[in-house]
Amino acid sequence: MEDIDRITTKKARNNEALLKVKDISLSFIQYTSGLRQTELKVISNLNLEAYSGEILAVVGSSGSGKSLLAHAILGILPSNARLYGSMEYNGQPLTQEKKEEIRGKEIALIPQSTNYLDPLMRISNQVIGNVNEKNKESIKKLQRYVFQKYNLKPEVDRMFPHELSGGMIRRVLVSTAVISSARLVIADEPTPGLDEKNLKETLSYFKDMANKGCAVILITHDIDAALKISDRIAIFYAGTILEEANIEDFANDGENLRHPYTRALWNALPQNKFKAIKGHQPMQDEIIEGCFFYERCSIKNELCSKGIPELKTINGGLVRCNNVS
Amino acid sequence: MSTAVLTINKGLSGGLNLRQKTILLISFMSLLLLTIVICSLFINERSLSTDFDSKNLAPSLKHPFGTDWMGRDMFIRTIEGLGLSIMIGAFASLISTLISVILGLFSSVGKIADSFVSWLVDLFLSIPHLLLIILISIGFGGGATGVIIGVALTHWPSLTRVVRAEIKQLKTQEYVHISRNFGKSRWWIATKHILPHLIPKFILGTILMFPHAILHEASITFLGFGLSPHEPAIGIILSESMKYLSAGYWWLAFFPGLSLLIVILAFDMIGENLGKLMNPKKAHD
Amino acid sequence: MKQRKLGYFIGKKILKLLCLLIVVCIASFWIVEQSPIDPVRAYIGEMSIQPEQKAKLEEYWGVNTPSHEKFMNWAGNILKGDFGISLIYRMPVTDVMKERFTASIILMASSWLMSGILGFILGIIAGMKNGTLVDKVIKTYCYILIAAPTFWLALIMLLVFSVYLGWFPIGLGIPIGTVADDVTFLDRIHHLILPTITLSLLGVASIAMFTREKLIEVMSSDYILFAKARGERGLGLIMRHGIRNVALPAITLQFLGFSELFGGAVLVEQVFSYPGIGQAAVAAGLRSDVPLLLGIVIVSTIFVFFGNLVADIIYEFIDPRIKQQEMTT
Amino acid sequence: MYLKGENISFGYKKNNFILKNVNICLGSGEVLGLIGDSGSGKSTLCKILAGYEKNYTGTVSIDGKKIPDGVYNPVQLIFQHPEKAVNPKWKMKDILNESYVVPQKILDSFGIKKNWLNRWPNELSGGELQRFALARALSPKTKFLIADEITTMVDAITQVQIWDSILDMVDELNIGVLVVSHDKKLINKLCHDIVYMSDLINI
Repeated sequence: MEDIDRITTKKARNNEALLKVKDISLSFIQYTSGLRQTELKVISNLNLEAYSGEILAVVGSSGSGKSLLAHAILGILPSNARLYGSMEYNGQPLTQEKKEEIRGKEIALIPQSTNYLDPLMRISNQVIGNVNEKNKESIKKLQRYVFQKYNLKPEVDRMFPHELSGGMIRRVLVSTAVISSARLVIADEPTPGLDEKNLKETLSYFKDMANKGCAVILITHDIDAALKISDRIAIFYAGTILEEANIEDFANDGENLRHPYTRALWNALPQNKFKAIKGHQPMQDEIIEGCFFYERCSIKNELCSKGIPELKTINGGLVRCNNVS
Repeated sequence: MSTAVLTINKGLSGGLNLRQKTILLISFMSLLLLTIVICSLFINERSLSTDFDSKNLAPSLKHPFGTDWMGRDMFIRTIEGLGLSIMIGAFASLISTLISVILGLFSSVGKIADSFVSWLVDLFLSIPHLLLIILISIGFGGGATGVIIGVALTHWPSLTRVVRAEIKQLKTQEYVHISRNFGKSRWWIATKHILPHLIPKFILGTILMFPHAILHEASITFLGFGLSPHEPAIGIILSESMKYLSAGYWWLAFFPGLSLLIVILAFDMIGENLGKLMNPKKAHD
Repeated sequence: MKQRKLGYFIGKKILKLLCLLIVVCIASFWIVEQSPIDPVRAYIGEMSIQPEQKAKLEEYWGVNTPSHEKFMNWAGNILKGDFGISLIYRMPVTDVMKERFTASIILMASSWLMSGILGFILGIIAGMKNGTLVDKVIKTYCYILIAAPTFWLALIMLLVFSVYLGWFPIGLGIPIGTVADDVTFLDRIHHLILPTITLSLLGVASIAMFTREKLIEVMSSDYILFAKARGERGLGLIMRHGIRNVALPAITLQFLGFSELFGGAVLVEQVFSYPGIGQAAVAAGLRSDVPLLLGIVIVSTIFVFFGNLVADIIYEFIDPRIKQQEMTT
Repeated sequence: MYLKGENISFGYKKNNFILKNVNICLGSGEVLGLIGDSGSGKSTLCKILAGYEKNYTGTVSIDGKKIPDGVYNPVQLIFQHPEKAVNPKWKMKDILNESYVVPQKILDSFGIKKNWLNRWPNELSGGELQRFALARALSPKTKFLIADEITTMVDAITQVQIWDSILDMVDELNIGVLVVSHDKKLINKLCHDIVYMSDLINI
């Protein structure tokens, strides 16, 4: 596996997690045709921990509800969403009120596309955000400085979002997080549509943030990109996280991976065996009693069809499986 | 693995859910309109007879809407007027829908046809609507026919515009291109791929056209065009009432107008709620 | 660069207007020509008249000339700025229209402005408080107003404020019995208030509903989500991102409403006996004053076109997003 | 059989070409990889080869013959976003059988389950819809398949499943496949030959 400066980033983790997501579930009340009301479960029993100075990648297929995890942490879910479970930030319970108080200051989101910029507002005004007149000058200077660093020319300040190229948009979005000086950065699919050069560059921004002591959550469907820069990878499957593995566990054939799904995913990559297992991810409206991977699992037993497996810590990583030790 | 959709049933404690409320509202409103039309058909000459002993009476139990200067019961006159308005509205909406179906489909034939339709829509929208109806009804010799034709011939442009835009958008869809690549004919694509998207638009468009047509018919009649003073149209009742305003006979204007408002509101409600049933994404508030 | 583009754009639009006017002239002339209206009958009215006078009049109105010749004469005169003589007012159509249109413009402009501002504010409030009691009240008000027949609302206003309360005169743009020159400015205002309010009330509904829906749509957009994620909230969020994105479409809609505005003015003027262009149009229609009716059709077409033109300019030149679409197509 | 694109040029504006004098050739039974970054014009080239885009210069031909309009096109294109390639008002079974009655063998090969057939498109995931899009395009009349980033939006396991099925079917039907992607590793695994978009463009 090609490796970039992994050694420099590996730090001893003696501190507490900055963000703890404990057993959250998320569902939507929605109307289908003819106004039948249904509840759709998108996330269930999901656990997650993010540490300062580390990049945690959440990897899962597109459209599986990963973005909603980010929105749940920030407290910006739509009104028809129901969120269960609890979160902790810096040792304190992270309630909706707390989220509203600290988002933009302590927690920053890096969204995925141009749609997340106000189409009628000039770039610098958006990046600076809603600040009072007193601080405006200094933040303006900071913004210019960050833009300079990301190679965004002064004329970009006065442009509208649609006048920027995809790569420039990406840099603008990243710079919003840098300016906010947040301690927790959540990047939602920051890589699709980027060519190799831009991809490397974008990934290096996240590396920088982590090196400065931020906790970075990188939500992506690109396991390749995740492997390049993250410290840990959480595998998102059917609305939950089946395993949180350290990057080293992916070495060789992935023998050290804990969950059979993670191993199957690893084996399916084109650079590895390019071998698939049978079956499909369960659909969102399917009700599953046991382990979400039960149908496709090769090491299942009777217990697995009854109730969701307990979360276990094995070999420095987390896993939801009855049959590993 | 069991496949199921969780249907939330709030049960008795939560009252009716939105779907039930919507359907109930639509049924109630439709029933109301239907009753008015049927009643208006059964009102005969006798019940509208003049009775000079009881002229200009304020509303009472016997005459809920009062009586006019000829002693006619305003409630019965109003019902009959409303029935007439709804029927004219129905006729005008159907004609206008028909025109927009034809023009919409015609616009999909080719570029020249499309620019012709778009030009025609622009032309009809360039003259103030009320003035256009006046002009057309004069062209057809005025009278009831003139007004009905005027109203029927002028309500298609907005629906045509919607349909044309929808067809245009549908034609750029990947699944339509794919169908073409499968060697399917234009006709096949039009009926199987495009039409299913258009039908709800037409149904909704027709219902939402009703209130406009009715209001325009009433307005034109009020201004003195069209229906003769003997017809019990709402517009005529109201324009007559103007003469008696300073005399303080407020009920002559108030109740008939309010009834017309309720009818219009009923159509708007039906249209809106039907829209919700067809497009549930908008049903969240 | 931008100015040249704007000039080019307006030039193109004026050309379009000319084409439109030609078609409108031909079409409306043809429609009127179709109808069994007798201009001589209309001119004479109830008067008795000598046969030779009648023949003279018939010649003047061209009863026996073929249609196309009549049209060429009429159109030729219009090009010279002569719209003919109004049958009912017995003076040049241009003079009638000038006087009437001025009166109407004052009425329409003031109510257009009032309804625009009030509607926008109500729409923003309803959208902000989406789902609350305030929203429901505003929504109900709008639904009822959209369904209310214009002339009925005018009648009710007249009943309440003029007949019962006696605050405003019952009819006429100027007090009865005074010569136009004697009318004071205050008198005019006095007669303008009630029609203006009535017309504004009606205009409020559509703009308020539109603003409300648009604001709700904007507030559920991704960029609002991101602004929230960055700590913006409450009124500040709506001021910074909401109103910015709602204002342009709302203004555009208000300009696109000139046709409705004109229709409303016709009805309101009729009820309040306000001597504007709408009332003249009704009189011309009822009494078959063809030259005046055709003149008003042409003028109102230009009026509606102007509204659309402003809307187009906003859309093409002020909204910065449009340039992007040009680039990608 | 050979699908040939010769001297293909395309641009939205004059003198601003997205493609200029591109030549490409794909033979029956061949699996050819085309690598290019987003915005490099590869999607446009795909659309031209499959007859979706008509405003280009140059020729597209099969064994020297132009591809006729209005009949089944032997060149079928599969898109990146399958949810746009299905009519949302149709049930899955109607979508599946639009061009021909898909035999059970193909359904099995793509792992299309029976109970999916009675669903609406919005009730299936992208990976599942993509299987339908592929199954319905593999009629006996199809000679060439153009796959434009078709597995970019699915997870790695589904990606392998889909490609395994395609390669099986292609072998059996002797179809030529153009695999278009930005993912070099994937193309290396799948293709006999590889061309780079940057080498084709010639601007």
